Amino acid sequence: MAGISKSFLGVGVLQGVDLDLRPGEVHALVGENGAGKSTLLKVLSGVHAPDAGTIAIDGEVRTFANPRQAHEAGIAIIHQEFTLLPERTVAQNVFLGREPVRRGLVDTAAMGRATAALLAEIGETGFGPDAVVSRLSVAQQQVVEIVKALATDARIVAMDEPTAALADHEVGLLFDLVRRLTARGIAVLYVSHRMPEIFALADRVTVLKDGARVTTVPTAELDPPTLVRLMVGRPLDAYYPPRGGDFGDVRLEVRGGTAPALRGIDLAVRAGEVVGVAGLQGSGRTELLRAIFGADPFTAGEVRLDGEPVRLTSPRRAITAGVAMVTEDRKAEGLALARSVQENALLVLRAVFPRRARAGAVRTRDVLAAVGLRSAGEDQEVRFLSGGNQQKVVLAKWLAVDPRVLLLDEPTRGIDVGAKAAVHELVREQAAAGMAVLLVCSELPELIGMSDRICVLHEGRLAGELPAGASEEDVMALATGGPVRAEVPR
Amino acid sequence: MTALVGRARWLPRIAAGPAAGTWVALGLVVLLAAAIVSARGGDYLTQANVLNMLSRSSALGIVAVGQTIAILAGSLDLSVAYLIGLSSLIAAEVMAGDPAMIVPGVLAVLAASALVGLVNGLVITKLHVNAFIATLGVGLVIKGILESRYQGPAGSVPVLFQRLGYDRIGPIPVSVLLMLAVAGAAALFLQRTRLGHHVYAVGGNVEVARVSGVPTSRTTVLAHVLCSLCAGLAGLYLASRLGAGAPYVGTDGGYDLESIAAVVLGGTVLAGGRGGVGGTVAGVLLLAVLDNLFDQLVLDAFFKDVVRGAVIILAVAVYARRQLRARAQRAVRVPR
Amino acid sequence: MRALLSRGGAVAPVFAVLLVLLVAIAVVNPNFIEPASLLAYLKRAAPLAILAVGQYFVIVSGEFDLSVGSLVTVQVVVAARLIDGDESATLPVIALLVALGLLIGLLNGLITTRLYVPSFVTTLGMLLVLSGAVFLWTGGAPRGSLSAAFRVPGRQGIEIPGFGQVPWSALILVAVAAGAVALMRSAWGHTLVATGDNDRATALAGVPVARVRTTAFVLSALAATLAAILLGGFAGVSAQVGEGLEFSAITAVVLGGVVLGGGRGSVLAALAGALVLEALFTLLNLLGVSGALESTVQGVIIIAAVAYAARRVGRTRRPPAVPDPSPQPA
Amino acid sequence: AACTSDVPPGGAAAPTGAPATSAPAAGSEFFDQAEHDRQLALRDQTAQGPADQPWMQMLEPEMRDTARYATQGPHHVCFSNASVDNPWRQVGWTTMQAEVDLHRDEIANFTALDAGASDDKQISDIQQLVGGDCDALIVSPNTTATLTPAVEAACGQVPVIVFDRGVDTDCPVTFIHPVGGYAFGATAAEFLAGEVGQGGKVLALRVLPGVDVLEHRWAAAERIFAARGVNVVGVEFTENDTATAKSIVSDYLQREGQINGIWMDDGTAGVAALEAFEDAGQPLPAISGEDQQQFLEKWQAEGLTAQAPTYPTFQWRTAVVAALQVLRGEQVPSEWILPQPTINGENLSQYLQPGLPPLHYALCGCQQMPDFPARWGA
Ligand SMILES: Nc1ncnc2c1ncn2[C@@H]1O[C@H](COP(=O)(O)OP(=O)(O)OP(=O)(O)O)[C@@H](O)[C@H]1O
Ligand SMILES: Nc1ncnc2c1ncn2[C@@H]1O[C@H](COP(=O)(O)OP(=O)(O)OP(=O)(O)O)[C@@H](O)[C@H]1O
Ligand SMILES: O[C@@H]1[C@H](O)[C@H](O)CO[C@H]1O
Ligand SMILES: [Mg+2]
Ligand SMILES: [Mg+2]
Repeated sequence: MAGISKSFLGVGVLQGVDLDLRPGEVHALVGENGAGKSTLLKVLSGVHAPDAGTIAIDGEVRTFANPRQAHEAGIAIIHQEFTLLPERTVAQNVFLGREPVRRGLVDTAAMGRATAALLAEIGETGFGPDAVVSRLSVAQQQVVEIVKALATDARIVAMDEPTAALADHEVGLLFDLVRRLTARGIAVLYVSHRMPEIFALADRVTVLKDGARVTTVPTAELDPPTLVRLMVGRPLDAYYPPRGGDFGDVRLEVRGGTAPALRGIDLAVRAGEVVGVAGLQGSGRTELLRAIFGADPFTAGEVRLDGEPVRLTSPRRAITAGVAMVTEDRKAEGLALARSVQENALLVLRAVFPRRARAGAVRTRDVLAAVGLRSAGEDQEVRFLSGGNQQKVVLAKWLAVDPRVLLLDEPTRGIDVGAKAAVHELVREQAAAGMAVLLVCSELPELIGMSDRICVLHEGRLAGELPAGASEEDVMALATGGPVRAEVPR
Repeated sequence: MTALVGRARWLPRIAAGPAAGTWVALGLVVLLAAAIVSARGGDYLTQANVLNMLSRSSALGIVAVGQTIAILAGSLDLSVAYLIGLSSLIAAEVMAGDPAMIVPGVLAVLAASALVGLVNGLVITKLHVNAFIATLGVGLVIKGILESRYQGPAGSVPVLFQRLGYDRIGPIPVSVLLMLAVAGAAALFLQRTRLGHHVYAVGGNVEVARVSGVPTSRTTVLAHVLCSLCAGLAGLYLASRLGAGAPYVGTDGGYDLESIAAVVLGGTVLAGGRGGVGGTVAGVLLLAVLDNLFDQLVLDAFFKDVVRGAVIILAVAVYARRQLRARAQRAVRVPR
Repeated sequence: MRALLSRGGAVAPVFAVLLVLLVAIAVVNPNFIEPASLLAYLKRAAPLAILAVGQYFVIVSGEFDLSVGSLVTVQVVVAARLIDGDESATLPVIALLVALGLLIGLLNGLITTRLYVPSFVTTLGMLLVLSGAVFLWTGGAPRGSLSAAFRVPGRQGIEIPGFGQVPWSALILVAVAAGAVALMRSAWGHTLVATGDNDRATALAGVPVARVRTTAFVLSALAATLAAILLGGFAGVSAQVGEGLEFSAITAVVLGGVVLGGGRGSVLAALAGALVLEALFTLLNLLGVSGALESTVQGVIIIAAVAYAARRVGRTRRPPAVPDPSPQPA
Repeated sequence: AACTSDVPPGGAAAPTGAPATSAPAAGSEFFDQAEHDRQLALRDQTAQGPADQPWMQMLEPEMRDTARYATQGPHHVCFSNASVDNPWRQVGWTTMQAEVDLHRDEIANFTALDAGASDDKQISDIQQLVGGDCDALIVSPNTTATLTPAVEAACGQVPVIVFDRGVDTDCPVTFIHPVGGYAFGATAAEFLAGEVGQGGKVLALRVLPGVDVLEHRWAAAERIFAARGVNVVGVEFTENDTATAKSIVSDYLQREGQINGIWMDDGTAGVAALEAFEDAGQPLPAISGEDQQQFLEKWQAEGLTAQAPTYPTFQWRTAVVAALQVLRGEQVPSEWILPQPTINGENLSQYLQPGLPPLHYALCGCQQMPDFPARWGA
């Protein structure tokens, strides 16, 4: 790709980006939220037509009028946003747009066989080609997404934050797969905000900043601090903000919390405390947060706020009682995409505390500034923001209400390193001001770094608790139902 | 043996599909109707009555199959009723009583209806007009043409062509076979052709379909062309039935909203991407059985509307409930 | 005013279309720009405009209301039968109509939000039920007659010295417009639009989306009740008063640039859409476009106007023809 | 499998050559000079039969023998109705049911199917009824041309009685109808031409195009207005919507300044049209309406210059009477032409009976029936 430029409604997003992919290499593409990574991938895959610049494959200049032509040229992409049809089967999704035809009819048998083979190759045994996608978990859907990209005989595979929704062991499988692809001479363009992944996988790294290429360097010549500096433009503290010390009384308490996927959860969070919730994919972390928040209320058990028993049977009640929740799926559950940044940020206030909306507007602005929102202004529709920036709007929306209890489900999913640090600061600040925070985060180092204590879930039960500074091994041991090595009395 | 196993694997899926509910409902209503009618001393499941019900469903059935395709593609077609009237007139005027003109007449109708479908599809995809408004607008355009050109029935179809509307093969009316053939072809198209798969994809999520390499605009246009062709066929059938073309035959039959109602009764989701022709046929039959029951009971015409409205709402509420339950079960699935 | 009409700097295209049509009418018939003519035009447009405002609430929340036309008929027919020429019955019957409107709106809303029936189906069913029920009750044709008092708002006006007669309809329309704008600027209005955009996210933000949507249906039914009072007042009892009004109202709203599927568009633009439709009818009439071809011209213009409005809105997302409030237990 | 055909003998709609309605020669399609002249002449004929029972009267009858249809009672009488989608049909339908109730000794069963204005459904309805055990079939066709084949098919199996809109075949035992649309339209037009004079402005309000009985009304009126030099300022369709009618009239008043006469092919929107004059502060015009209650009341209250030709709903009684006569083997006219009285200033009070619903039709011939007026909605 040479000299790629792209602008939306007169706003430049990509400015003359050059990028070359070599057969068999993993090429990482990094940059802050809104730097233009996804846009570049979309240009490569024919979703957007570039305003200027050319794409050449094996020296031959190609133009793609639509995604189909890019497919045919051997380019496959795993998009940042899901591209699956929930009501269709895995096989139908995997072959969407490229259904094999025999004697004029779709060869469903061949489709099933090929899908099964691909699933086997990636090591997925949880579901088969005939499973309906809507019945799969988010992680399983991500696997389908990957298989869908692989089903083409692609020579270039672009992956836009493919691990954002994957659990560790699945990340491992994905890595194996990437390596197998490159061994076959396929070039992989890999977008991620996770530093360890980049250093584990990539041969070279291209850094984008404000739509322009900063540099392309072999990974071997880089170390994490340098890469961060290239992306953010300044060095970043590699450490998590200091933990709180003096916690107040118990703010949030769950006793015997039971829900369809949860069994007798007992849990307490004090004012000022950040409690991490660890567990494998599907262990019930999201379920727990949603239950406390009243989105899918507990069917049995008790929730207390500041010692008072409360019945949080709907999000509205929970919010009124001072509970806020950042949901894990920002598109489906976090944002009104056609509404402006401001509308979204003020939504909770307007819905539940209309009198505080005016004051809240000021606070929202502070939060958005702190996390470094990049937008064309408060009036910009949220759907035009980059994924990471959308996540920031969701955070602002909830912090604007000044909750007593803050439930965070994957709050830093998809946001860049700089913004992550800002979010960590914010969370700490809120805690210090007396908020009780319950944090779910699939990135263990982050979870451990941020938590004052870690509760580990296993198959819907509380497997144990770990103190601050527990090791990843300790957490994993509990999470996988292994022997308890260090249980801390509560 | 393997065939058996293979078939057995399909059974639960069919039973769980949205169409199953409609067929079950249909069965129940037929039993209920038979019980009511025989309690009043009548005879319900006579061959004549069953055939009457079936042949009454033909026109609506054909239109509704086309409507199913449009709705599955995430669209809908409010212009079918006017197109049916237009088609009946084109058929009757081109044929003008001459058996030699049957083929040209049929071709003219198919060409005209394909054109209408093309216009619907292009207005939606190229002018970005919502399907509701686009097809309402195209319907108005046809309405104006009908009203300015015709003041009543016109043209005439030859006796040979009327056999489409009146003949029976064995006991089964040709029109019923025509409807079943159209439904079968549509089902094959939707389930076993690439274009059919693309119809589901576009209806499920246009953006996803697009980035997956589906030619979305072409698919939407095609869905509309097929829908209009079905309306054209219904117009042909009605012309053969009436012996002439009639401008109001489509609107008087209420084929626009009624076909949508049948599709929805058949469990196809209005927003697109989920459902199928099998349910629609059951939906059409359900409406016909109800109609027939009302007639047998000599119910007030206004009371029929009340019951129809209530049945439609109720049926869809039941589907929604089933879907909800399915989702709840999904969430309850405790990890092993 | 500009701020009222515009969003993001650009005046919604529907106002430009309206202006062009009004100018065209004035060119064909210079009398049109006299206050009396303009007021007469407003008077005629008022019922549809009010229906469009009601329909706007429903559409922007992501739903449809196909039952308003038959509800208008029901209200007029019920009023005639109950009043039966008795002046003293006027107010009690109007109160009853309001209650009936409330009930129908509530039913539409509850069936849609609690039983998860897509509103297209709910209100299509309601349309059948209403039109069947009212004639079942009256035995097929309207009975009774409206009182003179009942007909005042739709038929008469208030004398303003030095200006002439201002129709009540026009005043009521202005009041409805002001009320709707105020409502849309309130917190409720913001949550209504957010609900149409993403009901799951909105529910998780603490918005009782089922209640918000139900309220929208109730407002639509109340608008239909008001429209019925004006239409019945204007022309008396008829079994046809409401015929096709649901499609006109939806068309008006879409002409105003409001997106079917919810989440976008302003209430004033929806109202302007109704004024455009009425101006279009007036112009076609003035030009003497023959009764028959009128539909054709109407169809073409509606498509053109909506296409023009769609040009401005984002092209990437084609909303489904029918929004799907897919079962989402919040 | 054996292939059977239910195609009516000779085929549908166009048994031989093109039916009268098939070739749309613009404008004149619905005009039949001979029929027109016949109807205009019939207006002056005196009907045979009891003067106090106009539904039993007949004009220029050619009696036909029905002995071969005579059967032992009590009978099963069937009725295929086009629809009850307007007040005229509603009043007629009520009257018909009341007539049936008068003959409960002879009619054991009365089965009626409503086609909801759909030709296709009515064809099936007729097939279904004929397939049952009806002794006689009454048909009120939805559309003349398109119902012809079904009626023809039925004729072969049961005696068929057709009324109101008619069919393009002679096979029914009798076809019952008032004098007709030409007479209706002509009477109204002659009255208006006389009132407004040469050059007077008349606005014609029609319901909708394409219904032959309505087309005939306008076809006759158009000729008279042309011959008498009346200035027809507009011909508009109201679809019987009073609001549309009122708006149209208001527009014309604004455009024309004044209008001297209103001609209507159906009086339903008459009062709304008059209100447009009132609201515009204009004197009420000469108007031709119909025998609808609200119009007659307005006429009496305002002392209108008006006339109401009628298309009597009492023909719905006649259909039942005829069916029974046929089943008894009594003679009936092959074409039963009913009188078609005109209401004018002199006889208005004789037809207007207070207390009935606004959309009631005065010429229901039902005043002496049991449960009158309650059964008709009073
Ligand atoms: N369709 C669009 N219309 C307008 N602006 C857009 C559109 N798509 C992207 N943008 C803008 O382009 C910029 C780059 O977005 P892009 O999604 O490429 O960022 P990114 O680098 O992938 O960020 P992230 O790490 O958050 O995913 C952002 O400022 C975004 O607001
Ligand atoms: N949206 C959903 N659709 C279907 N099932 C779900 C959904 N969300 C949760 N579940 C089910 O509920 C159980 C608990 O899942 P939950 O999402 O709470 O786990 P988690 O630990 O948060 O995992 P994840 O990292 O995937 O969010 C699982 O069995 C899962 O299958
Ligand atoms: O059938 C009837 C009559 O023909 C009458 O002219 C009134 O309206 C129609 O419905
Ligand atoms: Mg991105
Ligand atoms: Mg989770």
